[in-house]
Parts: sequence; structure tokens; C-alpha cells
Amino acid sequence: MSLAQNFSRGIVKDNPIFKQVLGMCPFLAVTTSVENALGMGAAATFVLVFSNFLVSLFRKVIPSKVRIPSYIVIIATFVTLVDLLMNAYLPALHQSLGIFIPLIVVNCIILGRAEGFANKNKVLPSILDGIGMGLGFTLAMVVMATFREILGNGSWLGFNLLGESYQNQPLLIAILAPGAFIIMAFILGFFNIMEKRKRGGVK
Amino acid sequence: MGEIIRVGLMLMLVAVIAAVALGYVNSVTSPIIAEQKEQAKLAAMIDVAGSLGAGNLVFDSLSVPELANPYAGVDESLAVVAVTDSTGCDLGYLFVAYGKGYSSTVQTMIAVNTSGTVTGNTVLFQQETPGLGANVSNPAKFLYQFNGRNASTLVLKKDGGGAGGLDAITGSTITSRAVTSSVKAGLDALSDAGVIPAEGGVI
Amino acid sequence: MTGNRMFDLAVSPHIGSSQNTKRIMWDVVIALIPALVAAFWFFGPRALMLVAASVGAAVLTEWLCLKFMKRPVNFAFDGSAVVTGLLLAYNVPSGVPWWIPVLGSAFAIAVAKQAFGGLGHNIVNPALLGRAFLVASFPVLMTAGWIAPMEWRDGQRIDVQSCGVSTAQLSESEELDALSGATPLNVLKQTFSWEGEPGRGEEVRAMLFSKQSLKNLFMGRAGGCIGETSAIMLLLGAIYLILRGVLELRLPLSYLGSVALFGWLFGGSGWFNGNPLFHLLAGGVILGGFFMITDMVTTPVTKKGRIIFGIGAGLLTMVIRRWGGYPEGCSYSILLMNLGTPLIDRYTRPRAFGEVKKNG
Amino acid sequence: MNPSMLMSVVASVPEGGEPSFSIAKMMAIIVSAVFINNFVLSRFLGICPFLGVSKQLDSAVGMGAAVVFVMVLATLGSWLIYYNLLVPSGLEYLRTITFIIIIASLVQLVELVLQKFSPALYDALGIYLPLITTNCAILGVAVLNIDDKFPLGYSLINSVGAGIGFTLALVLMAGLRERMETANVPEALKGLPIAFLIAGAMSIAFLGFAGLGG
Amino acid sequence: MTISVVLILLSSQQESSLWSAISGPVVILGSVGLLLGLGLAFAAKKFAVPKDPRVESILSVLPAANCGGCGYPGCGAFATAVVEGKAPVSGCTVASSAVNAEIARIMGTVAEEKEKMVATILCNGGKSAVNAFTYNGPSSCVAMSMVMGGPKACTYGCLGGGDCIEACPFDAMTMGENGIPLIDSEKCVACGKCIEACPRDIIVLWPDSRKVVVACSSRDKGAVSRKACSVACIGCGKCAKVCPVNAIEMDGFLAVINPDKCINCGLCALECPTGAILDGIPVRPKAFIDTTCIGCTLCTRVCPTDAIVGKVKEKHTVIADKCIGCGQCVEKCPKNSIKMMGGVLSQQ
Amino acid sequence: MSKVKSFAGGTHPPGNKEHSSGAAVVRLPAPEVVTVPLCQHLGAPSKPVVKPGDQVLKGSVIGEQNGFISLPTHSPVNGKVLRVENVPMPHMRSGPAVVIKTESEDGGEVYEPIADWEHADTSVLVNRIKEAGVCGMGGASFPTYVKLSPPKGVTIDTLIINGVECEPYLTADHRLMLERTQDLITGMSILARVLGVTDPVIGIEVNKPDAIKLLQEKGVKVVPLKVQYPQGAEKQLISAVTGRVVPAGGLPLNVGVVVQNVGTCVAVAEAVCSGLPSIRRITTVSGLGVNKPGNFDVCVGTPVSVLIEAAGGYQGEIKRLVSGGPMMGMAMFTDTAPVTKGTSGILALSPGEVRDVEEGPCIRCGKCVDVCPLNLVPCTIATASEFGKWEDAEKAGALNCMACGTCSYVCPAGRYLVQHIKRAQNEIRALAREREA
Ligand SMILES: Cc1cc2nc3c(=O)[nH]c(=O)nc-3n(C[C@H](O)[C@H](O)[C@H](O)COP(=O)(O)O)c2cc1C
Ligand SMILES: Cc1cc2nc3c(=O)[nH]c(=O)nc-3n(C[C@H](O)[C@H](O)[C@H](O)COP(=O)(O)O)c2cc1C
Ligand SMILES: Cc1cc2nc3c(=O)[nH]c(=O)nc-3n(C[C@H](O)[C@H](O)[C@H](O)COP(=O)(O)O)c2cc1C
Ligand SMILES: Cc1cc2nc3c(=O)[nH]c(=O)nc-3n(C[C@H](O)[C@H](O)[C@H](O)CO)c2cc1C
Ligand code: SF4
Ligand code: SF4
Ligand code: SF4
Ligand code: SF4
Ligand code: FES
Repeated sequence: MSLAQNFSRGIVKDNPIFKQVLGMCPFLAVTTSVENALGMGAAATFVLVFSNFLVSLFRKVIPSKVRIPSYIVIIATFVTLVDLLMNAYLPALHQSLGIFIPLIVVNCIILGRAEGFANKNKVLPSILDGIGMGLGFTLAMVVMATFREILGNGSWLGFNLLGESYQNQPLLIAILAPGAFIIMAFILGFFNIMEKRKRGGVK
Repeated sequence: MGEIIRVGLMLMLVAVIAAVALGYVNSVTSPIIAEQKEQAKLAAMIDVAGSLGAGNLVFDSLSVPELANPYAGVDESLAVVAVTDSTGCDLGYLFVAYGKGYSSTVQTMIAVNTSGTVTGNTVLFQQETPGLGANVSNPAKFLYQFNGRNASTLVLKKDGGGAGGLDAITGSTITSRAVTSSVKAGLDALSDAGVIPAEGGVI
Repeated sequence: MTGNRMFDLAVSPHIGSSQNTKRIMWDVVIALIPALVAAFWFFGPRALMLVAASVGAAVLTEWLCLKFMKRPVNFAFDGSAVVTGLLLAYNVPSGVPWWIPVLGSAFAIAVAKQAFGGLGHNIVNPALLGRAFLVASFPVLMTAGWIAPMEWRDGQRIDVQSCGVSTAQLSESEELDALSGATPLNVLKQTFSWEGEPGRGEEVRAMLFSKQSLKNLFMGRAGGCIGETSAIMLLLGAIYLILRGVLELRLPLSYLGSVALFGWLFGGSGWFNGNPLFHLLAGGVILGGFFMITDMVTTPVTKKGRIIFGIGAGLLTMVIRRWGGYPEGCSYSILLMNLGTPLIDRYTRPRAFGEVKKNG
Repeated sequence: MNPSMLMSVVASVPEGGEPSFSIAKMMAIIVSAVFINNFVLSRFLGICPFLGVSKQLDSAVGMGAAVVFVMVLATLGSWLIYYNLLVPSGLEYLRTITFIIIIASLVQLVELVLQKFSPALYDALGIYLPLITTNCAILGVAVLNIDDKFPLGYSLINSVGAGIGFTLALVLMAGLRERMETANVPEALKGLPIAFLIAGAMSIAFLGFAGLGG
Repeated sequence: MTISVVLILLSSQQESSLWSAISGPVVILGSVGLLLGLGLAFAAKKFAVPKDPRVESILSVLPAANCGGCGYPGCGAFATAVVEGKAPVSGCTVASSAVNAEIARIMGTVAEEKEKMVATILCNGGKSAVNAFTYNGPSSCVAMSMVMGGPKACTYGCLGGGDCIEACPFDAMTMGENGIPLIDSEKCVACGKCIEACPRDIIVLWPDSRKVVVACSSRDKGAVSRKACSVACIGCGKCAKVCPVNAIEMDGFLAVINPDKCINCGLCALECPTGAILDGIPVRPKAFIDTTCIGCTLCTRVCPTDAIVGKVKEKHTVIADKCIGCGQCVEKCPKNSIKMMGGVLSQQ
Repeated sequence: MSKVKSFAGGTHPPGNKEHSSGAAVVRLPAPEVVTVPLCQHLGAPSKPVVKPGDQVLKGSVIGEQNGFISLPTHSPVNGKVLRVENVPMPHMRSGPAVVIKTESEDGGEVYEPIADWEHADTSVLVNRIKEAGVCGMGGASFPTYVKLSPPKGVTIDTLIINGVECEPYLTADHRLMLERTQDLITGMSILARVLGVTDPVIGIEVNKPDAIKLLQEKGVKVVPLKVQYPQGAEKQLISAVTGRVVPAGGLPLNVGVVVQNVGTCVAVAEAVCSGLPSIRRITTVSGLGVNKPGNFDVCVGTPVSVLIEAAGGYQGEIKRLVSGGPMMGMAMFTDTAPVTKGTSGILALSPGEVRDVEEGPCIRCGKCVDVCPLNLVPCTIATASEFGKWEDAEKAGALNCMACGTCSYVCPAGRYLVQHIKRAQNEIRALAREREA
């Protein structure tokens, strides 16, 4: 597999959200606005890249018996770092992402990549993989947040798109919990159809 | 046995590296976080207290022994900051009111002048429903009505305030009521303690 | 000689009862018409307009969905979409703009029904999910869009006898503004928040529970959603359905019974202080109890299951009315119980004739 | 100006001692965790197992039981360590890393202990344990208990409530999904999309609990 | 734990601020790490359970997301289920197709040398099969067969209700236009579910490489089956006679091909008067004789269509129009002078 | 009529018995050619012992018993065997039959009458019932002698005679009770003697008051039953009459009961007292598609078309031709099929009478659950079956279903519940067999 593939795979083909349906909790919880989505995406990408890097670097040294605990420690370290840094320099974002920053630790994507990729690959591919997956995650978050913010608040990244009168009477449910599930259902449904079309075309 | 110890040491090593990194970053960020929190609070205080008078304001904590705590019900306490101008002349007081709203405890910072009239306010924290109670953060929707009122006129129209009462946020009586009554309770406590004049009275 | 004639084959049984899905659905539509008349009488032509918009949107959405999914489109005219559209409209306040029921119906049919596979496959009551969708999206419109009965003709903002509390009494007790254009259940909910102030709630509650008030509720002279206010007209429709053999009475009876019981138990302040009749007549319990909880698609098929469903929904209705964030719990209680339908069905499966109790 | 004074004005520090334990508050916590702020349906915690293990009722029940069990243990362990080790030494910022280590090792420990001492229980719950380490809900409840400044008693109750809420959502979901197995779902929505749609419907219905007790 | 607390207290006495910042975490995390590592290593040794090596190898290729998306509680459980044959190899929702192929490879190590089999329906009646009567009822084959044996006049053939399609877990079947299910040989994994589902028992597992099948199962006498279906096998036996390798036997009134003998020549399909034999090879290769031919005439003797001409001791040639690409001659040629060219060759 | 008994569940299809209940039984002569099926009874078909060209006597054996659950077949006429071949049957696509050219119906072979049956050895009686080829006339055509030979250790204490005739349209049993009362009582007593039961009872629905009255006058113990489909089904009848519940998957003899149809009793009486083999039966011909509905005493092997002629021929459009009752009967694709010992009726149904709804999706109305006499949840089983979830169907009790059709009858969505359930039964049994293998 080429390096470019390592990088691009996570963005579309194996997108962690839309194709693998992993890390749903932060995805559903913080996509109420594009800003949050970007923040969360950046935080997760940071952790992904560095944990992939370290895991790959130490993959020969760490005994397999304590593989998972070691990865968890590595990931948790970076999560805490993000937590501290964000709190120091981006306090507002830190506040709105809330508990989902520490929860990056348990995000299946990150441990999944550490176990499933970095663990068996060289450093550079692992870093690229981390960046790709992180970007894919961020992209997916932004797509979802775009739907939710525009429908539920009439704005995109804070810019008022649909006018004052819409903002007074938006489709509020889009940014509430049920909206997240329902919109995700239709996004996945869309990918389902695309997939089927594609396969049908090949036949 | 040797194997076991080797594995244990390995994990310890990982943990120690993590610890060093974390300890270091924390030592760097913790003052920033503290400072930045501080600044935020201070900015809010200056902002709200700005309505009491111009120029350099001096804040000092006020300790009045007989000050009752109206917020014990939400596990908070009433703390008051006295605001003086640079000459030492009393301008008024700042305090934070805690009111249990629909889904969170709304924290409102209030500036009150020495005659017991509210002059400034801002919401420090709330997690009410977006589109409903969350509108409390938008001064134009509700809190603008507070300025110029004293404890006796802080009452919703719905709660018997009649024509002179406050208009609640549409569909969010609970939030509106929570803020109103928590502020009123703070003012009442201050006047009971003799810090500001009792209702309607003038010093 | 007759010999050697060929005939079509079909599976047994060769005869069938006169019931069929289409007939049942249109029967429900017929049964809902008296309530529409009442809605017109109390809320004016506006109510008719909203109902028409809702039904139209429901049928159109159904047709489009079927077309899109390449399924037979004649299913759009089996009446079930009409019922959904009607019931959705009956569940919105009379003062909402026209696009509210349209949006609600479209959501009900497209998301709550067709996305799950269409008639018979949906898991929750489409009309109610549509309504809940509207409440979550447009809370202000959906909780404040009330019009007082007869307002459209008399031009009065408050009918003197609406919800049984007279204007004079209200202005005396200074609650006028608090109760403007509200529904009886809104008023009741308010009184629960005056708990700390002795006497204040009692007075209003006494008015709500008075004979005059109950009579008004029975006739429908009270604020409320378009189709829910007139108990007598709804009962008329229900009787028609019972006579036509469409309604199975376990669900309505257990639901109404448990609303009455729990209404009495904690439907007032404190315990054993509520008025069961008030809780039956106010809000959507009659509409829900005869037309919505009876939506067979989303309720259990077993006899025991239906009784459990009814009791559970009654309890939830009263819990929400008394302690919840909404004044009315009827629709949410049914939705919540819908979620449990598969489990109820599973655990109330009757023991087969002659089956010994060894492996469930 | 004295910064610490200002802190005390604006930040919310609980006043004097632990509030006394009250049944009413206990009920409120449970109702909130199970219904109003249901972990899955309104807080978005534990979505992965919610989607993954809700295909069959039996495994949903098993998973639910295992989660309740681990949640309580994790809460106990993390609370004790946090207040007795991290807070006294001023290392609150190590919360995340310590908690996850505690949870990971607890899960392993429970697995081993169960395997050894109660094979029956292991067969019923054990298979779900590996999934639990990467379940946000467990870490979530531990962190939320600290964020909400719950004393130990309430923390435990909160975690039981959260676990029950998770189980409730999971079991209802499993029932509904089993029914969807025999439904005419449009081709595009088969599989996960319909599961999300069910979750959406559940989540809307659970809005009915909003404000309960408020 | 006491030790670490003491250490912290000691460390706080230190001058260096950096040291004081990191000593606490180092001590705490370090000791936790050590304890955990020791404990785990010990436990892993103590409680080790022997596992099927395939479980381990599958685990090592799985994405290890432990997401539960497969319906099993975690990757380990899924790997075990795959090895036990309970879960499909492609059951992981996260894995890429490459990973799936890898898992299939791990699982396939035993079955690898086996020839790929594909489900094949031994009926091509469909619209050519006459209906004996009109049927109103559920459109399932089993239900149909319970009403007077199904509406088709032929009591052996496919009913076209598609029970098999419904049963196929791999989406390998679709209903063909003729009313007979089509099987996608790439998707079919020969699980046999369709065979179980079919009430007529007319689906068999047939080697993927054998492309010629008798698509009929009717054991009725020729006259009867001809009346019931225009593409039925009428038991005339012409195919058996023409088959160059004697791969066809008559079982009563039904021709049966032995796939082990069949060489895909397709002669039988040409010979069959009703078209009951289907030839799945779209274009056949043609034989081509090069100059090394010594004119031994062996090939002319085996060629079933007399497509090879040439005099003794002279180079022979193939009449392209007559050659059916059966390849019989290739085997016989002592000089390896005959090559099969063009077409889709599916011979071993 | 306050103490009319019944069972739980069931439904009330319109009876439509008035078309033929007043018509006395008409004895039809044998047609020119009779086609005698060798597979009239449940179990293995009889083995033909004649070949084309053979001359046979009425009552002579033309097919011999072929195993335990099997019976001999007798010729209903004197005549010449034309063919032994497969022909269309009322209950299956085609089955073996002996085609005989009728020469006369006189005389013929009979067995030695056992006049003194009250003292004869029971094994002699059972043997007679067997060699006379008596099988159940109530529907399933189960060889009667098998039911009369309970396994060792089982004691039968109750004999219930099934005079319910709960299927709409059918009146054959009703007429038989009125016109063959004495034979019925004799047959009942013979069966009671064989089984060692002291007081047999007969269950009759209250829509046949004349039959109830007549039998009561003759001193028979009658249990009047509510009109409710499927009152005549064995388990339901037992539950209504005795309150006993036959275990799921069990047989009546598990609760000490044997149920026999009234027609079977008459056949037994004839076999024992007159030595007549079972070669005739009474059949109702009804439905709006025939001109003069009535009840006919015909010999087995008579083509359905002959019966239709006897009932005045077809009238108007015939939507469906049914052998048996409208609830459980089988549709026939040709009227050349012969009458068998089990043919209780022939119905020519006009379009207005036939259920004609397109199958729609189940709307979960629960009506089928309410009516299933076996307390099953037909809608769940059917849906599971439709989606190939055989295990779910089995868990839901699919194997218990007796295919009475009550659920399909009431289903507003027109679901083919019975067939879906039968399909599930097929698959479940196949799976079970596979598991064993
Ligand atoms: C999902 C949901 C969110 C709500 N959010 C709020 C809120 O943030 N603030 C509030 O005061 N009431 C909230 N409510 C309560 C009601 O909308 C409404 O405020 C209450 O019934 C009082 O009605 P009124 O303000 O129209 O008089 C909420 C209710 C629900 C169901
Ligand atoms: C394999 C088999 C064995 C049976 N054995 C007996 C038996 O020993 N005793 C008996 O009374 N009935 C026996 N029966 C008959 C049934 O109880 C029942 O009477 C028969 O199937 C016809 O019932 P139906 O007309 O209600 O369908 C047996 C049936 C079958 C299929
Ligand atoms: C749904 C159903 C309805 C039946 N109705 C009758 C009936 O009305 N009369 C009757 O004699 N047998 C009826 N039977 C058959 C009886 O169950 C039973 O087989 C028969 O009475 C046994 O007597 P036999 O062996 O003499 O026929 C019915 C069976 C079923 C399954
Ligand atoms: C008695 C009865 C009650 C019904 N109630 C509802 C209802 O409350 N909401 C609804 O959307 N449809 C209702 N329907 C219509 C129909 O069942 C509904 O469209 C299905 O839920 C769609 O699958 C009802 C139908 C009947 C016969
Ligand atoms: S069911 Fe199995 S054998 Fe049949 S076509 Fe599908 S994959 Fe092939
Ligand atoms: S199951 Fe058999 S009969 Fe039915 S469609 Fe498939 S091959 Fe034909
Ligand atoms: S056919 Fe079967 S499921 Fe239907 S009512 Fe009769 S016994 Fe019950
Ligand atoms: S009667 Fe028909 S529609 Fe009603 S539940 Fe049963 S199968 Fe479904
Ligand atoms: S992200 Fe929350 S459980 Fe997977």
C-alpha cells in the first residue's frame, strides 16, 4: 500500500464515521455546531497522530502482554495534553466540548488504529494513517455539523445563513439529541445507496 | 518470573514517560489556565460593574457577618464584592445569583448600586434548552428588563407582577422565573443584612 | 356433461370475514368526523384549513415515498395516511401556522412510517412521532399557539367559561395573565408550581374540578388541540367504531381506567386529591384513548399485552402531567409505551393450548 | 486585588461539608440518570455498544448487566483514588489517565476473577467485558460524578442509574430491532441506518421525560 | 500506595520546580504502571487458555476496534465465532475488503485445494413451463408446492417463488427474467442454504469450472414432459451418444452429466433437440495446428465434429467453423502441435 | 340453553347451512365409470391387486393394506377394470386409482355379519373394522382401527362422537344423524364396546336442534355445543365436552379420549352388523354455484362432475370448486376428481361468496391472536416465516398449529396465515431432521 493510500484511505474509503461507524458518541454529541466539530476533530486528530506515532515507534519494544494497557496510557497522555492545552488556550471551546475531551481516550477509532495499524506498520505510514483518519473523522463531523447547524440554528460556523426570521423559528430538533440520530440515519442511508449503485455498476 | 518483571518494568517505563510529559505540560499550562480563568472572571466583573460608574474600579470582597445565604438549596453560597471607585467611594456591589432553571443552575452576575437598583447583569453559566431557556443568555430577550428595577419590582407578569411585571421568555417560564427569583433573593439577602436599603427605601 | 372443467386454485380458507384494512381505516376517518365538526364550531374555519393541509400533506408524502421506493402507490389511498394526517392535525394547537401540520404530517409519514417499511411495519405511532417532532422543533408554537374556544366568532380573547374559570374570578385572583388563552391542563400545571403558596393553587384547582368546568370539558368548550377538546364528539365516533367492530376495548379501557385511577391518586396536590373525571376529559386522553392508543400497528397483539400497555400509558400520562415538563403526557406516554411493544408482545405470548410450562 | 477572593466569588465551591444524604435527592438522581438524561439517548454515551450489541435481546440483557456491574466498580475505584490520592497531591489533571487505567485493569480483573470463581457468571457477562473498556459510558460516568461533585453515595447511585438507563435503552432497542428484522425496510435504510432511526424515535419519545420533577 | 505518598511528600521538598511538577505524576503513574504490568503478565501466565491458532491470526488482522458492530461482543468473540463457523468471514463491519480476504484466506487454508463449487439450478423452465392451473396464494415456493403440488404442469421444475433467493445469505441470487433464479458465481460461497430452501430439491452444487448443465429435472416420460415444458429433457438420449467422453448417462428419462468427466465441449448442448442443456461458455476457443504437425491423423480420429482435415504425414488443418473447441485433439497430439486459441477457456 | 358448552377462541363464519340442511339424502347410482382412489385414507396407499381387464365384484378387495397405517380398498361396483393409473385427486395433484367400468351394483361380496357383536371378542371387531377399510369420515381419514388399538398401558375412558360439523355449508353429518340414527347408535355402541367405554357421548352444535332432540329421545347422551368454529376440531371438542386439555403435540388418547365422527360410526355399524366394506359416503353439494344444493349418498370413485349434475349443474360463474368445507377444504382444479371416503362436501362457490382480498401487510390488529383456538400468535409466526426466521417461528409455537384457518378467516389484511405457518412447519421439520442427521 502506498503512502498516499495510507493517507487518503481514512478520508473516504475507510472513513471512520461513515464507513466504519466508530466513535459515535463524540460524533453525535458535539456536532451541534461546525465550530465544535472542527475543535473536536482537531483534538482527536492530534491524539491520533501522536499515539499512532508513538505506538509505531515502540511497537517492537512493548511486550504483547501489556500492549493494550500501554496504548491506553499513551493515548490517555495525549488526551490529557489536549485537555490541558485547550483549556489554557481555547477555553470557550474547551467549555463547549466538555466531557467529550477526556472521552477521546475511549474513542474506538484511536485504539483501533493503534491496535490495527500503527502496531504493525512503520512510523511514517502510521503518522499518515493517523492524519488521514483524523481528517476523515473531522470531515465527517463537519458534514454532520453542517446539516445540524444550518437546520437547527440557521447558521454555518456562526454565520447567519438563513436570516433572522429562520433563526427565530429554526428546526430546533436538528441540534437536539433526536436530530443527531435521525440525520445520521439518512446520511448512512445515502452512503448505502451509493455503495449499492457502485456495486451494481461493476456487475 | 523474570519475564513477568520485565513486562512490569516495561509498562512502568511507558507510564513514567507519560508522567514526565504530563507533569511538564501541566506545570506550563496550569498557571495559564488559572490566569485565564481569572481574566475571564475579571473581565465579566468589570463589564457588569461598568454600569455602576466610570473609571478605574476597585473590587474588594465584602464580609458582612449577618449575610444570609439564599442559595443553600442549590449548594451554592452568596458572596458579594464591593465596588468602589478609585477614590474609595462606594459605588455598589456585585454578586452571583444561582437559580435552578429547567435543566441547569443558571448563574447570573448582578451589579446593584448602593440604593438597591440593578444596573448591570450577565449570565455566567447556563445549560438550558437551545432555542428556549438558552435565550436567557441573549440580553435582548429577557435580562434587559432587569436594569433599573429593585427587589420589589423583580417579578414576572405571570407571577402576579401585573402590567409592571417582567415579560418571561416565550415558552421558558421556568428559566425566567429561576433567574428572576434568584436575583430577587440575593437582593433581599443584601437588604436584610442592611447592605442596601430595604424595598422601596432610599438611603 | 360438466366434466373436465378447470378451476383456479387458492389456499384455504376460501371464505373470509368482512373486515379489511381499507374498510377499517376509512371507518376511523368517519369516526373522526364529529370531532372535526366540533373543531369547526369552536375554533372556526381555520381549524378546517389546518386539517385539510395536514391530510393533504400526509397523502401526498405517502404517495411520493411509495413512488420513490418503487412500491405500489395505490397503498397511498388505503386510508391509513388519511388517518395519520387527521390525527396529526387533531394534535396541534389551533393557532399554529399552516406549515406546522404540513411539516408534521410529512415527517410522520416519511420518517415514522415509510422509512420503517410502511403500513404495518412502523414501530411508533406516526402521528404522535410527528407531533413530538413538532414540539421539539417548534416548542413555542406548539405550546403557546392556543386559541380560546369561540374566540373566532366572539372576538374575545378569553371565553367567559373556557376551562371553567370565569374571567371575573381570574382578575380577582390576579392570575389573569398567567392563564391567558391557555388550556385547562396548562392552568393545572401552573398551580403545581405554586406549591409553596398555600391556598393559591387550591382555589384555581377547585374551579377546574367544578361541575361547570367538567361540563365544558365534556362539550369541548376549552382551549386545546384542534381535535381533542370535545369529549362528546369523540365518544360519538368511538361508539361508531365499537359498533363496526373496529375497536378492541382492552386498550382504551385499561388506559382510561388507569388515567382515572392515577388521576385520583396524584392528579391533584398531594395524594388522593385529584379529580379522575377532570383528568379523563381534559387534554387528549379521550382522543388518545380511543383513536391513538388503539393504533394496532404500534401496540401489542396479545390480550394481556394490550392491558399492560394501557395501564403503563395511563401511569406515564399522569406522571408527566403531575411532575413532567409538559402539561399533557398523553402523546408521550403512548410513544414511550410503543417502544416497549415488542418486549411486551414477547413476554405476554399466551401459552399455546395444551403446552406444558417447561421451556418458554 | 486578591485572586483567590475573586475565585471564591465567582466559582462555585460547595459550602461546608457534604450535604446530608436524602432519599428525595437519591430518587432525583436515579430518575435523571435513567430517564431524563438517559446516557444513550440524550447524553450520547456508550453509543457503540448500543448499536453493536442490540441485535438480539439476550445479548442486550447480558451486556446491560455487565455494564451496570462494571460501572459501579469503576465509580467506586475512581472516586476513591481521585479524592484520596489525586486531590491530596494536587494531581487532579491526571484524572483521565488514572481513570482509564483503573477501568482497563478492573475489566481485566473482573474477567479473570469471574472466569476463575464463577464460570456461569463469566459465560453470561464475561464475553461482553472486552467491549466495555472502550465504552464511553463507563469513563463518562466516572468523570461526570467528579464533575457533578457527587459524594461517594450519590456517585454510586448515579452510576447504578446510568447503568440501568443504558440497559433500558439497550433492551428496548433490541426488541425494536428484532421487530425490524421482519419489516419491509427500504433497501437504502437496511442495517445501521434503520437502527439510527429507531434510536431517533426513542430519543424523541424520551423527550417526554424532559423536565420530570423540575 | 503509602510509599508513593511518602515519595510525593519528599519530592515536594525539592528545590527544582520542574522536578516538583513531574515527580508526583512519575511516582504515581510509574507505580501504577509497574503494578499493572506485573499483574497482567502474571495473570496472563496463570490463566492462559489454549486457543485455536486461527483465532489468534484472525485477531491479528482484524481492525481491533472492539466496536461490536459485527454483533459479537468484541473482536475476540468475533474471531472465535468465525473459526467456529458461526460468523461469516466478512462479518466485520469495520474491516476493509483486503482484511476480509485475509480472514477468508486464514479460514480457507483447509479448504483451499478444493474446487470451487457454485449452486446451480437444474431447471430452465420458467416461462417455457406450462401452468396447469392458476394459483392464488402466498408466492413462496413451499406454499405453492403445498397446493396440489404447485401450479406448474411439471411437478419437478422450479416454481419461481424465489424461496432460495430469500434464503441466500450472501445476496448471490436474483430472479431472472425467465422466472428462474440467477446465481452470481462470484458471490456464491456454496453454503447450501438455497438447496435447503428449495422444496423441489433441484439446486445442486456444481463445480464452477464445469459450464455445461442439463437444466431439467423432469423424470416424466418424454411426451409428458414435452407437454409440460418446451425446454424439458425428453429422454431421447442423443446427448449421451454425442458426448465424446461419455460423461452423460440416462437416468430413466433424464440425462445426467457427470461433472468429473465433462470436458465442457458443449456438443451435447448443440445436439439437444429441446435446448434442455445449457452451455455456459459464451465463446469457445478454436484449435490451431502449428507446423510441427507430423500428420499422424490421431487428432482427426478423436475430433467429434470432423473439423480436422489433412492427409497422412502432412500438416493437418482445422476448419474453424466446425471446431467446437473441445480440446480433445490437444490431448491426443503426440507432438503438442495443437494449441487452443481465443475464447474463454475454462478447462483444467 | 344456558349450559351450552364451548372452548376458548374461535370465530363465527356465516353458517350457510340452510342451502342444504333441509334436503334429504339422495342415493345416487354408480356412474358408468368409477375411479376408485387407492389413497383415500391417511398413510400408505393400498397396493393394487387387480390389473386392467380383471373382472371385479362389488365389495371385493382391489387394493390391499400396505403397512400399519394403511387400509384395504374395495370396489364399489361390479365391473371390469379398465386402468390402474394416476389421476387427479380432490386432495392432491394426482394419485393412484383403479378405474372400473360399472356393470351393476347388485349383490357383491360382503363379510360375515357379526350379529352378536355385543359378545364378540373385541379383537374380532377391530379386525373387521380394519378389513372393511373404515377410516375417519370427519376429515383426516385416519384409519379407524388404529385409533381403536390404543398402545398398552393407555386406558380410554371417554368416547366422544363428533356430530359438530362446524364447517359452514356442510350438512352431510346433520342429515346422517337424522336419517341413519339407528346405525349411528349401533356404531357408537360398538366403538364403546371395543374401547371399553361405558357411556359414550355425542357432541352436537345447537344449530342442529332437531338432531339433538332426536338423539336425546333415543336415549343417547348428547352434549349441546355452542356454534363456534372450530368446535369440531378434536382438541377443542374434547376441551368443550370434558374440560380436558390434550397436551401440545399429544394425541387424544393421552387424556383417555377417542373422538370419532358420526359417519365413521355408521360405517362401523355397517361393517360389523352387515359386513359391508366402506365404499359409500354421504356428501353435501352446496354453494351458490350449484342449482339445487343437496346431500347425496354416493359410492367412492364417483367423479365430482356427476355430483354437480345431480345437484342441478353449475349456475353462474364459479370462482372456486372446493372439496370439503370452505375453511379447511382444498380447492380443486378439475371436477374429474373422484369422491373419496373423506369427501364431506363439494362446494361450488360464486365470486360473492369467496374471500377475495389481496394480501397486504399485517397491520398487527391482533384479531388472529384473539381467535386462535390454540392460543398461538399467528401474525408473529407468519411474519417470521415470511422472512425466513424459522427458529423464531418455532419458538412462537408454529408446530402446534392445526391449520384450522380461523386466523386467516378473520385477518383484515388478507394474510395467508395458514400457508405461511405451514411453510414454517415444513422448514422447521426439515431443520430438525437435518440436525438429527
Ligand atoms: C425538551 C424541553 C425543553 C424545555 N426547555 C425549557 C427551558 O429551557 N426553559 C424553560 O423555562 N422551560 C423549558 N421547557 C418547559 C416548557 O417548554 C415550558 O417552559 C413550561 O411548560 C412553561 O410554559 P410557558 O413558558 O409557555 O408558560 C422545556 C420543555 C421541554 C419538553
Ligand atoms: C402417526 C399418528 C398416530 C396416531 N395414533 C393414534 C392413536 O393411537 N389413537 C388415536 O386415538 N388416534 C391416533 N391418531 C389420530 C389423531 O388423533 C387424529 O384423530 C387424526 O389425526 C385425525 O384427526 P383430525 O381429523 O382432527 O385431523 C394418530 C394420528 C397420527 C398422525
Ligand atoms: C379445524 C377442524 C375442524 C374439524 N371439524 C370437524 C367436524 O366438524 N366434524 C367432525 O366430525 N370432524 C371434524 N374435524 C376432525 C376431528 O378433529 C377429528 O379428526 C374427527 O372427529 C375424528 O373422527 P374420525 O377419525 O372418525 O374422522 C375437524 C378437524 C379440524 C382440525
Ligand atoms: C383504530 C385506529 C387507530 C389509529 N390511530 C392512529 C394513530 O394514532 N396515529 C397514526 O398515525 N395512525 C393511526 N391509525 C392509522 C394506521 O394504523 C397508521 O397509519 C399506521 O400506524 C401506519 O403504519 C389508526 C388506525 C386505526 C384503525
Ligand atoms: S445460497 Fe449459498 S449456495 Fe446458494 S447461491 Fe447463495 S451462496 Fe450459493
Ligand atoms: S426455491 Fe427451488 S423452486 Fe423456488 S425459485 Fe428457487 S429453485 Fe425455483
Ligand atoms: S390455523 Fe393455526 S394459527 Fe391459525 S387459528 Fe388455526 S391453529 Fe391458530
Ligand atoms: S389478523 Fe391479520 S392483520 Fe391482524 S394481526 Fe393477525 S395477521 Fe396481522
Ligand atoms: S464512542 Fe462512545 S462507545 Fe464508542
